[in-house]
Amino acid sequence: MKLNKNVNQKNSIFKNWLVILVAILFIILPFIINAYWVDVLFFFGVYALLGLSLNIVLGEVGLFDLGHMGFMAIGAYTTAILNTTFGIPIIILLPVSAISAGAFAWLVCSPIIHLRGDYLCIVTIGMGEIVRLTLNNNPFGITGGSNGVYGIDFPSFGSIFVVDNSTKFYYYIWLIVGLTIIGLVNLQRSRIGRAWNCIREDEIAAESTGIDVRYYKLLAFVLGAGLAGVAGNIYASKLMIVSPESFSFMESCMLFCIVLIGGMGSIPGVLIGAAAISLFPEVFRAFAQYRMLIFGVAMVIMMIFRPGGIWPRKRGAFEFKPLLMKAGEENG
Amino acid sequence: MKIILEQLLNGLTIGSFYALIALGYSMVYGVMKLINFAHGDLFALGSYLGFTLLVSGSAYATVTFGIWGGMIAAMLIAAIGIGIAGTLIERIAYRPIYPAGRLPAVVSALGASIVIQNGIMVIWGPRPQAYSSQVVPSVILNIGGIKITLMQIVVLIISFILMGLLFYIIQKTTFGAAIRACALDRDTAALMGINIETIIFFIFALGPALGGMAGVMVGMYYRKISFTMGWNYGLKAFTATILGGIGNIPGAMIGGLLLGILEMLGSVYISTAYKDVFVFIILILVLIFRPTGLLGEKIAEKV
Amino acid sequence: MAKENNNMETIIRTKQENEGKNKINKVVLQTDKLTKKFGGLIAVNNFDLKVSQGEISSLIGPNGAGKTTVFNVVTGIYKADGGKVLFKGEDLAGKKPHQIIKKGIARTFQNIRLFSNMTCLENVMAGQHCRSKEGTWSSVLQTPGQKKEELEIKKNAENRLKQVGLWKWRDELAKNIAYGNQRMLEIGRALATNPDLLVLDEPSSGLNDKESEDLMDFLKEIIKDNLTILLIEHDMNVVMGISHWVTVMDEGKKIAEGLPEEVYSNPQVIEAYLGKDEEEEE
Amino acid sequence: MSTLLKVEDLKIFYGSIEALKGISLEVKEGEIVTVLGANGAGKSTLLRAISGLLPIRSGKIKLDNQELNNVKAFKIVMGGISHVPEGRKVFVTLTVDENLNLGAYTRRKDKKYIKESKERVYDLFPILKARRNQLSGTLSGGEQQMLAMGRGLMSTPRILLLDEPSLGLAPLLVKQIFQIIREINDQGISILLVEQNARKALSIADRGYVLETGNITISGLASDLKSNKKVQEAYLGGAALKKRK
Repeated sequence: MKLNKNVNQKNSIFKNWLVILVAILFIILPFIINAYWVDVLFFFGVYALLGLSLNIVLGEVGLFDLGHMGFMAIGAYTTAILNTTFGIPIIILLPVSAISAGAFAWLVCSPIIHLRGDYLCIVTIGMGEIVRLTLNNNPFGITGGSNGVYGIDFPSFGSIFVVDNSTKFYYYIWLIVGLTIIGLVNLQRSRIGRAWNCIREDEIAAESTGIDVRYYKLLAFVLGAGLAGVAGNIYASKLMIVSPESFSFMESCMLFCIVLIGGMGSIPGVLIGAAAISLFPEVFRAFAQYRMLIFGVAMVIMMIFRPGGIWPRKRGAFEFKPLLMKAGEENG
Repeated sequence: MKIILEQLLNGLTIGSFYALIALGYSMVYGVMKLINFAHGDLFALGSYLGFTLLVSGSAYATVTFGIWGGMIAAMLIAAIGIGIAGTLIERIAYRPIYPAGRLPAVVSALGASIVIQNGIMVIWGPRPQAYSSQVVPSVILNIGGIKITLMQIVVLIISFILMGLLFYIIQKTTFGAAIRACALDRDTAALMGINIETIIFFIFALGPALGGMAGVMVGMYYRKISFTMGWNYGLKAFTATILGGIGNIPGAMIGGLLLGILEMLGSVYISTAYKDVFVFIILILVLIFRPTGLLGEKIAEKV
Repeated sequence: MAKENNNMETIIRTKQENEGKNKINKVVLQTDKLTKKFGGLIAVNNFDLKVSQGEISSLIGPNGAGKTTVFNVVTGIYKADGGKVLFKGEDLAGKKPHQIIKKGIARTFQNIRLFSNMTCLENVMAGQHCRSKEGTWSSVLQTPGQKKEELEIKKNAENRLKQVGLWKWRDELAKNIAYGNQRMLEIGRALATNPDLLVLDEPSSGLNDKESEDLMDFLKEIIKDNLTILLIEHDMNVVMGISHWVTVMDEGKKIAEGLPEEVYSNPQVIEAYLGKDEEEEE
Repeated sequence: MSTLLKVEDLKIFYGSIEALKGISLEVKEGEIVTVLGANGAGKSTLLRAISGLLPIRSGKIKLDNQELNNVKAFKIVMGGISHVPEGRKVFVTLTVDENLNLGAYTRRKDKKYIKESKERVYDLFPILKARRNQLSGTLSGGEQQMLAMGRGLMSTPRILLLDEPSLGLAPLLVKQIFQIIREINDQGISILLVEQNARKALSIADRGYVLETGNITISGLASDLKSNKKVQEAYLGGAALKKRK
């Protein structure tokens, strides 16, 4: 067995450099590439945010959620409807969308949280479908049916700064993604994250070790849904229109794949998975109708050769150093 | 009253499609504990195979065997073709992944589903295809004031024969008992001298074969097929499977038929637009009170 | 057969056991007419058990006697169909496992249940969950209080890991360490919850003789820390070697209890284990 | 008597845990051989390895001098080994009759054989005939044990592997089960019996082995083992008690 603390520490330093490098790359990218690719990278960001949100539920806690797009839809429509009918600024609606999606998750998941594996899976599918179909049917004439809601404002911080072009949106989404990553890494390294992982590993042992399984499962759903709601808000303001077909079951499946292709519970993994899902069709655009075929084949081959994902989460000494802790504090 | 009966018949027809597809999900799940997400697309592939035999490609089957004979021939060929496709998918996409656990298999299954769906699109084109009324006779019968199409009767008869046959094989023969034994406890089944690989081959051939036949019938019944139909039907059939209790053969049949009827009643008494919402709400309510479906076994984990 | 129904006897017995210590032990865990049914089968039938403070009590009996079921009811995994479980005088009815552990009963499992894809240290840190309180937001924002608590958790967990002798495996995934170490890790995780009563389900099963000996020494050592142990064990060497009190169960009922020596020579126990002698019977 | 089943220096691992540490034993034609040992000693592992459910790390298992290593489980059944697993493992949602049919799965096409075979089983266990259309999950523990044994006999094995047939049964039933084991043996079927109930097992066995944490520590004629103080110690922990004193 390899057990060398130095290796881990080296790894940690290497990782920090990598993080900084990637961050710099993301900052300068819009100056190098054209507007089309900036847009592509914006949607990569949206997928990354959604992937991170599903990763809480699926990756950290191991709950099969195949209706995650439903939560995003709640967030997107909250933003769209409140903005277009009452003129509430998008930026205020950002937390509102998160709260409404989270509250929705809490309401619908409470009675079903005890279901196991595949039964939970079909219920989440059903939930996602119920949301999509209901939006499609224009209840009380507020969702605009299959046309959706259009005319959504850009996010603006007062009148000083308005996010109104591709580059600004690019920075906006990746800023949110960046903040989310910091928050989630902190969570991973806390008793909350540990409790989630324990439930994923063995529910009965977790309960018998003193973890309130029901509470932490619900917490994961609510947080995941809240983040998806945030993604919905940004998505709505970028496209200026939301319509039900953006939130299909197929999209939920793609999110599921983002988490598994990257590696369950691994934050870099989610980013890679999101990149694979959002960039792949663009890169293979030349193959036109064959690209999805290739995509499907790639998914199968991926799972045969790397069933644990591209960048599975590694666990070791460096994990426990809180992100912003001074070096001297460790080992006390 | 007549409307209710007609709707019940419609619901039963759709329900028997769901049931036939659901059987495939349930059989595979029962033995492998794997949700075969590609199953719905295999059903769609069956539909397109039938379309080629009956309509395009100079309607070979219809020309050779006449309308009814052609239909039977198309269903048999679809059954064999999709059965082979099913076992191929097991070999290529699932078998190498079994040791890695269940979740990677979900991704692989989704991948296989995308491959089939887009394969259909590449071969037959992205636009929906239509059956002409020459291929499928559109006769409406009036029995005691209740309108019923000839096709509906045909679908109901064939579906019930198929379901009856499967029920007989699974519930009444020793081979069927072997399949159920494998689903309960693979190790002990092996101690009986059952070759597990034969069983796996069988379920991955038979389930999709039934789905393929359902595909041909759906094509003829609705006269319109599209390459995305696998997802819609697959989702409904999977819902039916869970409703009945996944892994349970009679459960899948009852779940399918019930789902079809609920859907129709929902569209009559609630609204057509909300019928699917109604169906999913019923499903969720059932699962809240019976966490393993209507006929599902209670799972008690040994501690 | 020593049938014990009142506290007097408990006091006398523990006095004998703790010669010279001049301490009177009280009953910490007690089940009163405990009954648990599965379908038609009565797994535990009017079962009375008493566990005295600071002792190692063993629950033994042939396979299928209902021992693990008793454990599962005591730790809240199953609900009792009848009777009571009293811990430090408090009725545990309706409490969930995570609430019971907070009251001070920690357990291990017959077939080791670790968090296999987490490191050994994380496994033990998980045990501290019920003794810490920082919430979601303070964790996301990493407040000073949260950092302090997290370091506290880590330090305690490290000490526990050293205590069970697994310090050098701290960063290894639980599934990768040897079987004997996994047993100890599970005990370490249970100890990390700072329990008053440690409930061990066949801790020596799968261990070799040396490991069993070490385990016995370890258990004798930790009860000095004002800890009480309740043990299910098949390995009679362990039971006879360290128990202060032995309760024998068969077919859901108590068939005997007493000091290890008494149980060892009790004909009913011998029969439950070795079966009736043909000659004697006929 | 010729050797029917032979195990040579068998080692079995679960992951990195060594469950059997190189054990050897044999069963001669017509014998009842018992393997005794406490929980976790490796008794069930031994039987599971013989019937092909576990991969063999090293050593050999032979039936009539034919090697069984890496032979698939269903072929081993055809070779004449039938294994009645621990905890009965009847197929609970199948009827008694279906369970018995599965016992003769390898010869399922031969209706006449199955009928005769079933009659033989009914002779041994008349209760099964009365219960034949009942779901086996609704049977009592003792009846399930009889069903499991009857199912094992349906293939007319040459050797029957019995894993803890007395487990969780009331004393009277245990007595009955052991009588039936004797009857089965009288029909010429060799038996390898794994038991915790040492006295009972030794009372019907010809020879016995004691298995302790993966090693065979004592072996010999059943009559010798019966009076062997060491066997009692191995079971009730006498040694540790002595040491403590």
